[in-house]
Amino acid sequence: MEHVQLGRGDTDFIRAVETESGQKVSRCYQCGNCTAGCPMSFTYDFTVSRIMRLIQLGQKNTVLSSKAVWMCASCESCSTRCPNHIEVARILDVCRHMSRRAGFGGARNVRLFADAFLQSVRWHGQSHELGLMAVYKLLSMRLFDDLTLAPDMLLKNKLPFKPHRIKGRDEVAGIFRRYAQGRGLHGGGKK
Amino acid sequence: MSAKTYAYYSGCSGSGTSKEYDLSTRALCAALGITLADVPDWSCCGSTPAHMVDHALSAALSARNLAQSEQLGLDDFVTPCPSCLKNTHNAIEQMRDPGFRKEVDRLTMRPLARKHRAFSVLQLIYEEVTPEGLALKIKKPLHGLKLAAYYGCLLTRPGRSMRFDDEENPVSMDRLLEAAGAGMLPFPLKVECCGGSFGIPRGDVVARLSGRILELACSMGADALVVACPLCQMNLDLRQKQIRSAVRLNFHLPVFYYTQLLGLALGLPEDQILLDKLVTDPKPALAKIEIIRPPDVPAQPAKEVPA
Amino acid sequence: MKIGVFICHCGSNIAATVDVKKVAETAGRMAEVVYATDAMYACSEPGQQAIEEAVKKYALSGVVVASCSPRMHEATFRRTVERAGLNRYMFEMANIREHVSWIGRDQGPNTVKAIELVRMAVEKLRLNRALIPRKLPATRRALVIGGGVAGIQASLDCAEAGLEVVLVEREPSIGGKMSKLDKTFPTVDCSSCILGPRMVDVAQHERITLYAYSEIESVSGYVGNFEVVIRKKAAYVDWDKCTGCGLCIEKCPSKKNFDRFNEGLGSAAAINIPFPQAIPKKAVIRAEDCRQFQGKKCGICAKFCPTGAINHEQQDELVTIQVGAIVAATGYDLADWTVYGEYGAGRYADVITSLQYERMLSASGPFGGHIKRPSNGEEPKSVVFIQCVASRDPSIGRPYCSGFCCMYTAKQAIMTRDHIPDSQSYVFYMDIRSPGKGYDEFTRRAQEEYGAQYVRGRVSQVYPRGNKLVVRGADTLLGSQVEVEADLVVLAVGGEGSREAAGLAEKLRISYDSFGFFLEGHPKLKPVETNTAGVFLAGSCQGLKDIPFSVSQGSAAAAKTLALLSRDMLESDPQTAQVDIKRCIGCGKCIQVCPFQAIREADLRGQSKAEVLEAVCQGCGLCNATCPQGAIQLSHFTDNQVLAEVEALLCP
Amino acid sequence: MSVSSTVSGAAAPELRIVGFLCNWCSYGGADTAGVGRFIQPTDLRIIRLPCSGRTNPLFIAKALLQGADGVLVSGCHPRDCHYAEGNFYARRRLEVFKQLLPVLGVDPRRFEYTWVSASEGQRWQMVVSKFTEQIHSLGPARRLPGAPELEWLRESAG
Repeated sequence: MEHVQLGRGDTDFIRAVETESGQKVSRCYQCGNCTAGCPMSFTYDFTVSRIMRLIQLGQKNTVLSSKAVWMCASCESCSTRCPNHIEVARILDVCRHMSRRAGFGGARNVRLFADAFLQSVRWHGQSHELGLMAVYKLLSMRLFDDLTLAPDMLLKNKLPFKPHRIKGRDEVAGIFRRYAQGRGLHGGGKK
Repeated sequence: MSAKTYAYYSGCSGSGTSKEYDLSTRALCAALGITLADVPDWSCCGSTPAHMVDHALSAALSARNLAQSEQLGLDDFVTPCPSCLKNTHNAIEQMRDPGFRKEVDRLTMRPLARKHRAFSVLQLIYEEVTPEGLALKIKKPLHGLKLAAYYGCLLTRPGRSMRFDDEENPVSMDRLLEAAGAGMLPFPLKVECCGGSFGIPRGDVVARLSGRILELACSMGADALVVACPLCQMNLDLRQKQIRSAVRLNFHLPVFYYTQLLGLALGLPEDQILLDKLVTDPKPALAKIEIIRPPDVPAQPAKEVPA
Repeated sequence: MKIGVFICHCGSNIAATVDVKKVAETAGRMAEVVYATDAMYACSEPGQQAIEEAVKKYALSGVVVASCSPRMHEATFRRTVERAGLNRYMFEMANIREHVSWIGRDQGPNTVKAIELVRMAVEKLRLNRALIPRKLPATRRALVIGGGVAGIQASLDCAEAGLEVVLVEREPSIGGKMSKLDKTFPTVDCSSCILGPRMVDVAQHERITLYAYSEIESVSGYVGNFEVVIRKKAAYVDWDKCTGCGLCIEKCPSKKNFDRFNEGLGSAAAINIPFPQAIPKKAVIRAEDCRQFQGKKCGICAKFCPTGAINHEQQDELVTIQVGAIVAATGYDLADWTVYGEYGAGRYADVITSLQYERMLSASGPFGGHIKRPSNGEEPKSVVFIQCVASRDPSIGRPYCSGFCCMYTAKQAIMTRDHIPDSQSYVFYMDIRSPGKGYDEFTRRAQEEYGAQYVRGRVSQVYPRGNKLVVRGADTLLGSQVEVEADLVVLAVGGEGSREAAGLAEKLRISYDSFGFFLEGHPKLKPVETNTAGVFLAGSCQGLKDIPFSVSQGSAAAAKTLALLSRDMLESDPQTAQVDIKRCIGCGKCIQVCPFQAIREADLRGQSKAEVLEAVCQGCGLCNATCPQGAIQLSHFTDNQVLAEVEALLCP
Repeated sequence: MSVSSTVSGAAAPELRIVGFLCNWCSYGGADTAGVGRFIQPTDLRIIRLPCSGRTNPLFIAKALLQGADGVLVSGCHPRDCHYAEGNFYARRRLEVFKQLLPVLGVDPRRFEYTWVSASEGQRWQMVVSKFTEQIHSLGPARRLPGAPELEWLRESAG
C-alpha cells in the first residue's frame, strides 16, 4: 500500500459513506471484533476493520477498488458483534454500490453473478435458477465449475427448465427501468 | 391457536431448489392449524444481488410484494426463507425514513397503504404454536435421532433488528425438535456463515465455510444437520460432494429442513415432506429413530386438537 | 433596595461569546440597581474584594453576580456578601456561563439571553429577605456502609480520630472484593496478608461497632442527626456463642451448594464461614440450602455445636442508631458477562471470570491454589485472557473503561506462568491502560519476563472442539484473523455499581447513574461528597477504582466526616417552608405530601393549622406547590419570587 | 433527528421558552451540558427550583398566558429524587395540568415534562433541542392580552 498522506483524505467520501449508510464511521474505535468474526476475511485484501480505518481516513480509491467490499457475504457477523452498534455490513454494501457506480471492477465473478441474477428477475419477475446459472456461466466463462452438481439437481427434479413468468413482470421491469433512469439523479442510496 | 391468516411468500427457490422446503412448510402449517394465503403473483425479492447493487432497488422489489399482499388485506407477511425475510424486513425498516420511502415509491409507483410486519415461518411456529403446543401433536417422536440445528447467519442477526430468538445462541429450532423427541447437540456454529450466495461464483468459499460446519457436526456425532434456509441447505447438501473433496474428509451428513422433520414427527405422508429430494441420503439417519416407544410416552397418539 | 450587579468575564469563558460590557450597562438601568460593573474573574480574590468594597461604598443591600453556575460558586459569593456585612441570602446568581456562553456560539442571542437572566435575578432579589440559619446539635457518630477496603479505611480513620463508628456489611464477613483476590498489582503481594491485619483492627477497635450480615433498612433525618434502622439478617446462629470452630461445617450433610465467596467454583456447606480469615469468624446458615429449612429432618449442626449456638428459630432483628454522618462504600459487582453468547460464558465450564480465576489462584481457595480446568481438573497449558468484557461496550450499555482489568490481567498472566512454568498465556486487548506508579512497567514484565503473548484485537468466538476450546479472534496489528486452542479462557469482566446500590441511594436520597454508581457532589472539587449534606462516598460505589485509589478515597471520606463532626453545633439551612397562619385553612394537604413528616397539625385557638418543624424541613417546596391557599411558602423560593422571575422575562 | 441540524436552524427568530428545573438533577444536567460544550438553541431561559415538585402549575399557566411560547419542566428520574418523592408528585400534578391546557386555549404541545439527571449533559442537549424544535414548529403563541384567565391568575397569585 502507498503511504497515506494524512489530511489529504477525501472528506466528501467519508460524508457520502455516512449519509448513504446512515452510520457514523468515527464511532469505530478499531477493536477488531468485525475482523475477528468475519467468515470471508480469508478472501479479502484488507480486513474489515482496516476497511473501516481506510474510510475514516478518506482513502476512497483504496476502499472502492478493494476486493473486500465485493467479497462480503452480508452475513451480519460484524454488525451483530460491533460494540458500537455500527451496521458494518451496511457500510460495506454502500461501498460496493459506490464501487459499482464509480466503475471499479471489484471481484468480477461476484459482480457478474449479481448482474445475471437481477437480469433474470428483470425478465421473468422471479429468478429462474437454471437460466440464471446458464447466463452466469456464459458471462464468466466458467462453464465447467459446477458440472458435478447439475446431475444431482436434475436427478432430483429440482430445476424446472422453463422459467416461471409472473403476470406482473412488466411492473417489475418498470422498477428496474425507473431505477436505471433515476440513478444519476438520486445516487440510488439512502437519503 | 389464533385463527389468523398470514400472507405467505415462498420465495423463488421454493419453486426450484427448495421445493421440499416450501411443500413441507405448507403441510406443517396446515397440520398445526396455521392458515397461509399466498401472496398473489409475487415477484423476486432481489435476494443478495439486489442489495449489493442498491438499497432502494432492493427495497422496491420487496415493496412490490408487500403491495401485492395488501390485495389480501393482510399485514403479517411470513416467509420460510431468511434471505427473503431479511430483504423484506430491511425494506420495512428503511422505509421509516421518509426520503427513502419516497425513492422506493418512485420506483414501485405503488405506495404502501398498510403497516407491515415481516417474520419467518419458524418464528410463527415457535411463538404461536410453541414447543409445548407442538409436543401435544407429535405422533411419531424422533427418539434416538441426534441432531445439530444450524440457523445460518441471517435468521436472528443482528438481534436489535430481527428481534427473534438469541443472536449468538438461538434455540427455537432446538426447542421445537426437542418437543418432537429428537436429541439436540449443543452445536456451537449455529450462526456461522455457510458461504451464502457465493456458491456459484466462489465455490471455494463455500467449501471452506460449509466444510467447517459439516466437519464439526460430524465430529460431535450428529446424525444430521437441520436447517431453516434454502441457501444453507443447498450449500451444505447439494455441494457436500464438492466440499468432501475440497476438505478431504469423508462425511455423509443429511441436511434436513426442520419442517420436514417436524412433519415426519406429526405423521405427515412422504409426498408432503419430500425427503427424497435430499441429495445426501437421509435413510441411515432416519433408521436411527427408535420405533419402540420408550415407556414414558403414551402408546396412544396424543389427543388431536382440532385445527 | 440598592442593588449591585457584577458581570464576570471568567477570562474568555464568558466574554468570548457574551458582550459583558453591554450586559453590565443594561443592568445598570434595571430597577433598584445602583451599581453595575464587569469583572475579569469575580470569584478571584480581587474580584471578591471589589464586591465587598462596592457593597460598602454604594451601601448596597443586595448583590447579583452573573457568572458560572450557582452549583459552582453560590456558596463562595454568599460568604463574600456576608463579609461585606449583608445577609447571605441577599444575593442572587445568574448563570451566564454553563447556560449561555458555553452552549451558544452567537454573541447576539447570547448577550440578550444574559441580560434577561440578569433581569430575572434582579427581580427575584428585590423580593428576597434576610434568613437566619439555626444552630443544631450534631451526633458525633458516623455510619459506614460497606466493609470493603474503602469502608474499612474510612472506619479506621474515623475511629482513630476519636469518632464512634458503626460499620454495616451485607455479607457475613468484611473484606469485600479485595478479600477474594489472590495477589495485588503491581507488587504481587498477597492480598489477604495486607488486608487481613486491617480487618482485625476493625474487629478490635473499641470505637467501631460492626454489624456483619446486615443491611440498611431505612434512613431518616438530616445532616448531623440521621436516624438509621439496620436489619441484622438471621444467621440462625447465635454469634455471641459461636466460636468459629467450624465443626458444624464439617458435619453439615448439605455440601453441594453454590459457593458465593468462591464465585461458584467448588461448593459450600449450608452452614458456612466464607473464608479462614473472615471477620467476624462466625457461621451463617443459608436457609435455601439447609435441609432443616427444606422440611427434611436434620439439625445435625445443632447436635454437634460445642457451644449450642445454632438457633433455627432466629429472626431478623432491627436496630436503630443515631449518626451525624454517613459514608457509603458499597463497592461494585461484576457486570453480567453471560450476555456474550459468542464466548459461551455460562455454557462452557472452562470459560471463567477473572474473579473466579483469583479464587482458583488463591491458596485458601477451593482448588488449594492450583490452576485446574473446571471441566476435568487438568492443569491448563494454554490460557487465553479476553479483556474488555462488559467494558467499553456501548452495545450492552457499558461504554466506560473499568480501569483495573488491564492491570489484573497482566497480574494473572504473570501468576499463570508462575504456577505452571510450561504454560502459555494469550491476552486479547484493545488498548493497555496502565497509568499509575509502576503500572506500565508491570504490563511490560508480563510480556518480557513472563512470556505472555499480547494480541491486539478482540475475540469473536469461543467454541469447544474435542476437549479444547477454540478461540477465534483478530490481530489488528497483523491485519489478520488468528486462532488459538485454549484449555482455559478467562474473561476480564468489568464492573458496575453494586446491585443494591440503587435501593440504597433512594434511602440516602443521593443520585445514581444508569450503571449503579453514586453521583459525587462535583466531578472535580467534591469527589467524595454528595448533594445530600452529611452523606459521603468512598471507593468503587462512585466509579470503579483500584485498591490504592479506594483506600485514598476511604481516607478522604473520613476526613470530610471528621471535618463535619468536629463542630459541636451545625447550622441548618434556613430555606424552609413557612406557614401564613391567617391564610391556612387546616386542610392538611401539605402534611400528606411532605416526604419528611416535617409538617404537623397544630391547634391554634380551636382551629387546626399546619406547623412546620424547621429542623426537619428539607426545603423541597412540595407543600408550597400543593397548598390551595398559597398559605405555606418556601423561603427564598416563594410563589412571588418565582413569578417575579417569570414576569421579568415575559413582561419586562 | 440530528442535534446539529436543529442547532444550525437557530437562524429563525428566538421564541420565549421558560424552563423550570430542579436544582439537584436537571439544573445539574444543564450545567453538565454546558461544561461539555453541548451546543443548544438559545431560546430557553431557566428558572432554578429546589425540586420539580416545587413547580406550581400556576407558574406554567402564568408563563403561557403571559406570552411564553413553550414551558419545559425537568426533574430527576423516577425514584432518584433528592427529596425522595418530589418528582413523583410533580409528575402526577403536571400530567393533570397538561390535560387542562386546551381549556385555557393553549396547545398542550407547548408544555413538556421530562427527566434529566445531573450526569446526563448529552440528554439535556437532546431534550432542549427537540423541545425548541417542537416549539418552533408550532410557531409563536397567540398572545392573550387581558384574558380573563390571566386576570384570575394574577389575583390568585397575589
